[in-house]
Amino acid sequence: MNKSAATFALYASILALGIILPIYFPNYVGQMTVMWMMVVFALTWDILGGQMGYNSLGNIFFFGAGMYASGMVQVGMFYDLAKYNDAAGGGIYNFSFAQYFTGLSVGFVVAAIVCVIFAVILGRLVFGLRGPYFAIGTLAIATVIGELVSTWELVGGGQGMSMPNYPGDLGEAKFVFYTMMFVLAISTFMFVRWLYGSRFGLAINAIRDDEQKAEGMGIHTLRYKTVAWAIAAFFLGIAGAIYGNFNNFFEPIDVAFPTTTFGIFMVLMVLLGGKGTLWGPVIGAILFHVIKEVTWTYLLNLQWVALGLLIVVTVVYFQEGIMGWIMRKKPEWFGIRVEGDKQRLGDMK
Amino acid sequence: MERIWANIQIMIDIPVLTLGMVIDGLLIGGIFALIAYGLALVWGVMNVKNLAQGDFVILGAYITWWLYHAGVNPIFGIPLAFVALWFLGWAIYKTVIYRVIQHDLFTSLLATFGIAIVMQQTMKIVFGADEQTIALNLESYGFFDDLLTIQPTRLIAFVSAIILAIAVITFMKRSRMGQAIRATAQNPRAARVMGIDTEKVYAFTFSLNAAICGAAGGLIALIWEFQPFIGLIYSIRAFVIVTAAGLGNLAAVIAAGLGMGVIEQTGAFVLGTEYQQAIVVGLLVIVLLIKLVISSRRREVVE
Amino acid sequence: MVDKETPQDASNDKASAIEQSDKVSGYGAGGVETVISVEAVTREVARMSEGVPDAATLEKLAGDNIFVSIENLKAGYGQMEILHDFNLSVAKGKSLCLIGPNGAGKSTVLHSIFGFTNIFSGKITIDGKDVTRQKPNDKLKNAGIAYILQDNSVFPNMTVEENLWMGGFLKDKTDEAKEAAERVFQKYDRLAKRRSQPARVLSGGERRLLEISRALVMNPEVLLVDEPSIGLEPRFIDMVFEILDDLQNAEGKTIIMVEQNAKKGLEFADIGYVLVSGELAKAGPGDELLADPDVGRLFLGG
Amino acid sequence: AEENTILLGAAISLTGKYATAGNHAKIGYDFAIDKINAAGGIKVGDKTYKFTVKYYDDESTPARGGQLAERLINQDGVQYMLGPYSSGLTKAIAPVTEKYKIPMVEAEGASRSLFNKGYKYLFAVLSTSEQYLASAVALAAEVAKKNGKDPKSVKVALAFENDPFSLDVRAGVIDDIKKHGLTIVIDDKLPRNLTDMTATMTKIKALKPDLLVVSGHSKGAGTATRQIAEMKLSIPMVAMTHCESADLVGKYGATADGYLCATQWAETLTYKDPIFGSAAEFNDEIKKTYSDYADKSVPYQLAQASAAVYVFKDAFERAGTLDKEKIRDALTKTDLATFYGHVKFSEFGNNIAKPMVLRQIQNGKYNVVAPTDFASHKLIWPRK
Amino acid sequence: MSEYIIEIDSLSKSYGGVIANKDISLKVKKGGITGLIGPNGSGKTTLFNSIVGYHPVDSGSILFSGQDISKFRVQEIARLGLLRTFQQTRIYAKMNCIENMQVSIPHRKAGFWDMFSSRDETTIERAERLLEFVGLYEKRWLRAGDLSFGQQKLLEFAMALMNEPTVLMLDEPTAGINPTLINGLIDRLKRANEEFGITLFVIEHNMRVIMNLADHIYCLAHGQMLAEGKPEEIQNDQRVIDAYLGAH
Ligand SMILES: Nc1ncnc2c1ncn2[C@@H]1O[C@H](COP(=O)(O)OP(=O)(O)OP(=O)(O)O)[C@@H](O)[C@H]1O
Ligand SMILES: Nc1ncnc2c1ncn2[C@@H]1O[C@H](COP(=O)(O)OP(=O)(O)OP(=O)(O)O)[C@@H](O)[C@H]1O
Ligand SMILES: [Mg+2]
Ligand SMILES: [Mg+2]
Repeated sequence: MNKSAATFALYASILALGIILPIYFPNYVGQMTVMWMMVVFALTWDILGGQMGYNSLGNIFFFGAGMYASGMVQVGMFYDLAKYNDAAGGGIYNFSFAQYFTGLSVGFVVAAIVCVIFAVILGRLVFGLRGPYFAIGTLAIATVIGELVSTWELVGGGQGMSMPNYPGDLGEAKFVFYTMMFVLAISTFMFVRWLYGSRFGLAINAIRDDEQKAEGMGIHTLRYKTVAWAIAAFFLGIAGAIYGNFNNFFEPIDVAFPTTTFGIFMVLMVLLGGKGTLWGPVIGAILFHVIKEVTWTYLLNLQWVALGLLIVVTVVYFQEGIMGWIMRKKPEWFGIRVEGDKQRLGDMK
Repeated sequence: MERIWANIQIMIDIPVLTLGMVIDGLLIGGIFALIAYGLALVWGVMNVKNLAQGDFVILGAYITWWLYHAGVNPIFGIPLAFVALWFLGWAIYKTVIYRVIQHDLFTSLLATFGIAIVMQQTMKIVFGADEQTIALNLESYGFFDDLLTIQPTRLIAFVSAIILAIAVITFMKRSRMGQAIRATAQNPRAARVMGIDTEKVYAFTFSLNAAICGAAGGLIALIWEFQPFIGLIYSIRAFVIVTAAGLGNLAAVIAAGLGMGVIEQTGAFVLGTEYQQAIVVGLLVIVLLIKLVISSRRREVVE
Repeated sequence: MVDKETPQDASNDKASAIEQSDKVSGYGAGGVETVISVEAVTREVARMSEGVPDAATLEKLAGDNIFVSIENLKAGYGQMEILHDFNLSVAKGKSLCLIGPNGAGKSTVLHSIFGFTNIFSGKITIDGKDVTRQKPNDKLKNAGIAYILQDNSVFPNMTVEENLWMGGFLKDKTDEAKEAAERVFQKYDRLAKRRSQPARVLSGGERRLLEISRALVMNPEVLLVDEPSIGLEPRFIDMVFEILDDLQNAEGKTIIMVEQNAKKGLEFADIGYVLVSGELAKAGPGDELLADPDVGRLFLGG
Repeated sequence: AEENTILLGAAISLTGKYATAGNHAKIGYDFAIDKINAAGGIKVGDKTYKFTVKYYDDESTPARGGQLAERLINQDGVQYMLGPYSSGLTKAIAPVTEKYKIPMVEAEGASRSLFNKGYKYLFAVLSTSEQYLASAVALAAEVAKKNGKDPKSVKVALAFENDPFSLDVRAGVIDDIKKHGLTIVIDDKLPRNLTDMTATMTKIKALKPDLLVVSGHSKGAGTATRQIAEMKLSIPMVAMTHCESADLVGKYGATADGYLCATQWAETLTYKDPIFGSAAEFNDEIKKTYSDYADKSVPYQLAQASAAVYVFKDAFERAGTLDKEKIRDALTKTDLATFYGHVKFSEFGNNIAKPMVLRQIQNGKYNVVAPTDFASHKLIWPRK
Repeated sequence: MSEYIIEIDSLSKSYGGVIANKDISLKVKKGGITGLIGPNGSGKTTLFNSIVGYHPVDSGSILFSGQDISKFRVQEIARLGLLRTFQQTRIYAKMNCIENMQVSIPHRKAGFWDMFSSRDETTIERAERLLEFVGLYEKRWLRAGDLSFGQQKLLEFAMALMNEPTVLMLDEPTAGINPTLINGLIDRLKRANEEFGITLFVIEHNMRVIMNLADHIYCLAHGQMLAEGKPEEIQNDQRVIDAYLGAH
C-alpha cells in the first residue's frame, strides 16, 4: 500500500468510527462529545505550544469567552439577560424551536468572532512575554477574567448561567451536540493539517526555535503569532459555545474558565501524544480521555491519584510523547533522517 | 464605585485601621516571601517551575498540625516539618525531578502538577478532607482601643519566616554548596567542567526548597485554616511574586512578597473582598505589562 | 555538486602582497585560492590515506610514557554513533592537535574524554587509570582533566573574579583560589579592569581569555582545549599559544587540542591527528603534517 | 439476591472543595441504607428489596456532575438518584435527571433557584437556602424591638462566599432584611479560595455592625470565627452556616461562644420515625458507628442524607412497583414523619413541612434558640 | 542617492559605565565589501547590534539608503533588507536544514496572505543548491541543532544568502571554520557581492580573510574609530599594528 492510500484509509476509518460509534454506543455519546472536545483542545493548544513554542496556560480563556458570548447572545436575543440570570427572580423561560436554533447559530458565530477579537487584542499585550512569563501571564489573564466574570451580575456572577433547554427530544439533543463537536474536531484537524503544510507552519516553527533570529531574518513574527492565536481562539470559542449548551449550565470558575483542570489537561494531552506533531495531540487527547474515564469508573476515590501518577509517569519516562517515541523508533515513516547519508572513509575506497 | 470611595474614606478617616491592614499584610507577606523564595531557588537553579510548591506547604502544615495533636509544640513541630519535607523533596528529586531538569518548561510544570495531585489525594486519604488549623487561641495585642490588633501567631510566623530567609540567604552567599548552586544555575555544563557535581546540587536545591515550604506550612497552620486541596493558592502567590521580582534577585523576592501581602489586604478592603483573588493575579498581569512597556522601550522582550 | 577544485585566478595581487608581508600574527596571512567543498575533502582524504593508522602506530608515534590513551572508542549522541573505532595516545607532557573538517567529530573526542557523550564501547585511560565511565564532575578531581569548551562557558551573572574563584571550586582552601585569581589579574590587565563586573558583559574575546585562565586555576594534569583561538584577536591568539606552550614545556602538562587554525595548531603540537567523518585519516608529528602538501591543500587552505 | 436490590445512583463530592461535606453526605446515605436493609429492606408489592448505591466522585465541579449523572443513568442503568452535595452540583445534575425522567431525592442542594425551574423529578428533603439565616435576621429585629430600638438602627454586615449556595442564602437574608427594615452596612462577597478575611473584619471594626451574617461553607465559618477573636471584634450577634461541619467548638473553644448557627436539623429536636428512632437516637448511633464523630457533633448534612434515602423507601413502598414514573408520583404525595423532620413536597419539589432551626453555641454546646416553638434554650444577647 | 548605503554619524552606545562605542562615524559603500576589525572588546559587535536595532543607541544617527533607522525595531530593519549573522551562531535548532533554508526566504516581499502559501519547489531547489555549496547537502535532512559548531555557522551563512539581503552584515563568519572551507566562503561571498550586488559588511579577526575580501576596512579600538582605509593601508598603519595586529 502506498503512502497516500494508507493516509486515505486512515482518514476514512476515523470518519467512519466517528459516525458509527455513537450509533452503536448511544450511552457513551456524552463522553464521546467531550472526547472530541478534548481533541479540539489539544490541537489548538499545540498550534502555539508545540509548533510555535509559546506555551500558553490561558487558552482556556477562549473556551469560556465563547461559552459566555454565545450564552449571552442566545438568551439576550429573546429575554432580558439580567432578569433571566437573577436567581431569585423565578419565572420559567421557554425557547421555541426557532428561537433556540436562531440563538444557537448566531451565538456560535458571535462566539467565534468575539474570541478572535480577544486573541488579537490580548496578543498585543502578551506576545512581548517569553517562556515562563508567557505561560504565567496567560494563566493570570484567564484566571483574572474568571474571577471578574464571577463578580459580574449581568451573567449571573458566581451563580452561573443556565442555558435554554433543547426544544426537541432530549435524546436527540445529545446527538446534535455530538455531531457539532465531531464536525468541529474534524474541521480543526483538517485546518491545522493544511496550515502546517504551508509556509505558516515553517514560520511558526522558526519562531519556536529562535524568535530573535526569526525577527532578524525579517519574518513578521507578531503577525504570525497573532494569527496563530486567533486560529486557536476561533476553534476554542466555538467549542466553548457548544459545550455551554451541551452542559446546559455553566459558571465562571469551574466550568467556563477551568484553568486548573481543562486548562492543564490541554497541555497534558499534547505532551502525552507528542508535541509539535500533527497526530500527537489527537492521539494524546483520545488516550487521555479514555484513561481518565476508565479510572473514574473503576478506581473511584483513587482516580485522581491514578491521574497524577499517569502524568508523572508520562513526563518521567515518556517525555517525547507517543508520536515522538514513534518518530524516534521509525523516523523514516516521517521523512526524517537522523543521520545524513554519512560517508565513512572505509566505504569510499 | 461609590462603595470604593466609601472604603477609601474609611481608610483616611481611621488611619489606625489602615496601619493595621498594612502591618497585617507585611506579617503574612513574610510567609509568602519565604515560599516564593524557595520557588525562585528551584526555578533559577534547576529551571523547574514547581507547581507542587503549595502542596509541599500544605503537607508541612499537616505535619506540624499532626505533631501538635500528638503533643509536640509547634516550636519543635515546624523544624520537624522542615526536616520531613527535606527528605520528601530528596525522594521526589531522585524519582521524578532528575528526569525532567534539562527539559523544557512544560515538562517540569506537568511533572510537578502530577506530583501535586498525588500529594493532595494522599493527604486527603491520610488526614481527611476537613479544614484543620492549629488554634493556639492566643490573646492578640490590642492598641488604640483594640482598633489596631496584632496577632501573636502572625508575629511569630513573620519573625520565623524572616529568620529562616536570612539563614538561607546567608547559606547561599557564604557556603560552598551555595556557591555551587549559583554556578550551576548559570551554566550547568561549565559547572561540571569546574568539578561540581551538578546532580548533587540539584538534589540539594530541590530538598532545600521542599524543606522551606515545609516550615512555611507549619507557620501557615498557626494562622489559617487549611485542607488538602488549598495548596494551589499558595503556588499561585509564589509564582506571582517570583514573576514580579524576577529570579536571581532575593531582595526583590522578599520585597514583592511583603508587597503582595499588603496589597492583598488593602486592595480587598478597597475594592471588596470578592476581588481579592483577582487582585493577586491581576497584580501579576499589571507587573508583566509594566515590564513589557519598559522593555519595549529598550527594544527588548520580557524573558 | 559544486566541485571547484580548480584554483581561482591566482593573479590576485592584493593577496600575494599580503603573503609577502610577514607581519601579521594570529591567523597569519595567505592566499585564498584553494576552494574545495567538504565532500571533496572527504573523498580526497579517503583516496590519499593509507588506511586508518592502528593503535600500535599511534603508540609508537606518541613515544614512551603514554599518559592519555583511547582505545577503539565508539561514541556519539543519543543513538547516533559519531566516532567509529577511534584510537588516540599522548605521552605525558606532550601535546596533540586534532584537525579536520567541520563536523568531523573533533569536539566529540574531547566530549568523550570528559564524559559528555554516550560511549558505546572502547576504553579511555589516563595515567593507566580507566576513566571511561567516570562522571564529568569527577574528571577534574580524580583524573586532573581540565576542559576549555568550544562554546560559551562563563557564569554570566557572577563577576569575573567569582568566575575565576569557581575555577578553584575543588580546592579545599578558598584562599588558594583567590591567590590564583590574583595572579591571573596581574597577567591580564584586560580582565583586571573588569574584575567586579558580571561576566555577561564581556566581549567574545574577553570571555575566551577568562575561560582559559579559569581552567588553569586548579593546576590540572591534562588540558582539553577546544579551539582556543576562536574569536580572539590576532595578538591574543599568539598569546594563547604562548601560554599553552609554557604550560606544556615549563609545567609538563599534557594537552589535547582541537584547532581549526590548523597552521597554528600543528606548529604548536608535538603530534597531529587528522580526523575525517569520525575516523582517523592521518597521524604524524606536527611539523611533518604541516609540511605534507596534501594536508596543506585540504586543511590549511592552500 | 441479585434481583432483590434497588440500585440508587449518586455523584458526590469526594474530592475538591466540597469533599468534607460530601463525605458527610455519603456517610449519611450509607448509614441509612445499612439501617434500612438491616431492618428488613423495602417491601414493594410482595417482594422485599435491598438498597445499593453506585457512587461517582464529581470532584466538586458542576461540569463533572452533569457528566456523571448521565453516565449513571446511561451506563449503570440507574433509575433513581440521590442528590449530590451543594446547590451548584444539583443545578448541573437536575437538568440531566429531568431529561431522562429519573426521580431524584436530594438532600444537599438548597438553592431556591432549583425550585423555580419547573422540574418534575426533583425532590428535596431540606429547607431551601433562603430560610437558612432568615430567623437570625428576625431575631435581630426582635431583640432590637425588645430593647426599644428601631430595627432601622440595626446595622448588618454580610459576608457571603461567591458560590451558588451562599449567594442563595444571601438572597434570602436580604429579603428578610428588607422585610424587617434593617440596614446593611457591609456586603462582602468572598472568593471561593479565600483563606483570610482581614479586609472584611477591618470594615467591621470601622462600621461596628450589630449583626454579622457569614456563609461560606466550613472554611468560611472557621476563618471568620478565628479572625473575629484575633481582631478582638465585639459583635453582639453573629450568625453563620456550617458551624458544625467546621467544628467551631472543637477548634476554637470559648471564642465561638454565642454564635448563632443555622441548621436543618438538631439532635435535640423531638422528631422521630420507626427506622432511625428519635433524632437523639440517630445521633448516638452515628457516633457509635463512625468514630470520626465520636467527639464532634453530627452535622445535619449527614442526617438529611439519611432522610433522603428514607423518603425513597417510603415512596417505593407506597408505589408498590419499581416503575420510575409511579415512584415519582408517589414522591409527590410524600407526607412522612422522619427523625429529621416532617417531609412534604411542594409542587416544585422542595420540602415545605420542616422549618430551619437556629442554634446558639452556649458553653460549647449547640442549643436550639429559634424558632420559638422549637427553642430549648434562651438566646444570649449580646454575645459576650 | 549617495553611493553609501549605510552612513553612521557619531554613534555612541554605552552599557552602564562601559562605553562600548564612542562617536563612531563610518560609511558602507553600496555594492562594496567593507571590513571591520579591532581588538576584542573594541565594540564591533555592539556596533552591529546598534545598526540592526537590537538595542537603543545613546546618540548619533544611522542612515540606511538615506533613511534614519536608529529608532526602528529589528524586524522593520530586517525588512528593509539589512541582515546580520551572529557571533554566537543562531539557527533553528529543531528544524532540518532544508526547512531552515525554506523559512529564510526574503519575507520583506511577502504580503499578509502569503503567510498561507504553500512551500514551492523552486525555493527548495534554491535551498538545496546553497546547501550543496556550503557542504551541507548530505546533511540536509538532519536537525540543524545536531550539526557541529562549524556546520551551524555554515548553515547560518547559507540562510543569509537565501534571504537575498541588500546588505549582509557578518560577525566573524569564519571563526571555527576549516581553513579550506574558508576559501570557499570567501569565494562565495565575493560572488554574492558581484553577482547579486549584495553589500557586505564583515567583522573578522582572521587577517587572511579580511585582507583578501574587503575593499575598505575600518578599525576600532577601545570603542573608538582608530583607522580606516584600504587593506594595504590598514595593514601598514602603525596604530593598527600597535593596537591590534601586533608584529613579530
Ligand atoms: N548534540 C548532538 N546531537 C547529535 N549529533 C551531534 C551533536 N553534536 C554534534 N553532533 C554531530 O556530530 C558530528 C561531529 O560533531 P563535532 O562537534 O564533534 O564536530 P567538530 O569536528 O568539532 O566540528 P567543528 O569544527 O565544526 O566544531 C557532527 O556531524 C554533528 O552533526
Ligand atoms: N550587555 C552588555 N552590558 C555591559 N557591557 C557590555 C555588554 N555587551 C558588551 N559590553 C562591553 O562592551 C564592550 C564591547 O563589546 P563588543 O561585544 O562589542 O566587542 P567586540 O568588538 O565584538 O569584541 P570581540 O571581538 O571580542 O567579539 C566590551 O568591553 C564589553 O565588555
Ligand atoms: Mg567542534
Ligand atoms: Mg564581537
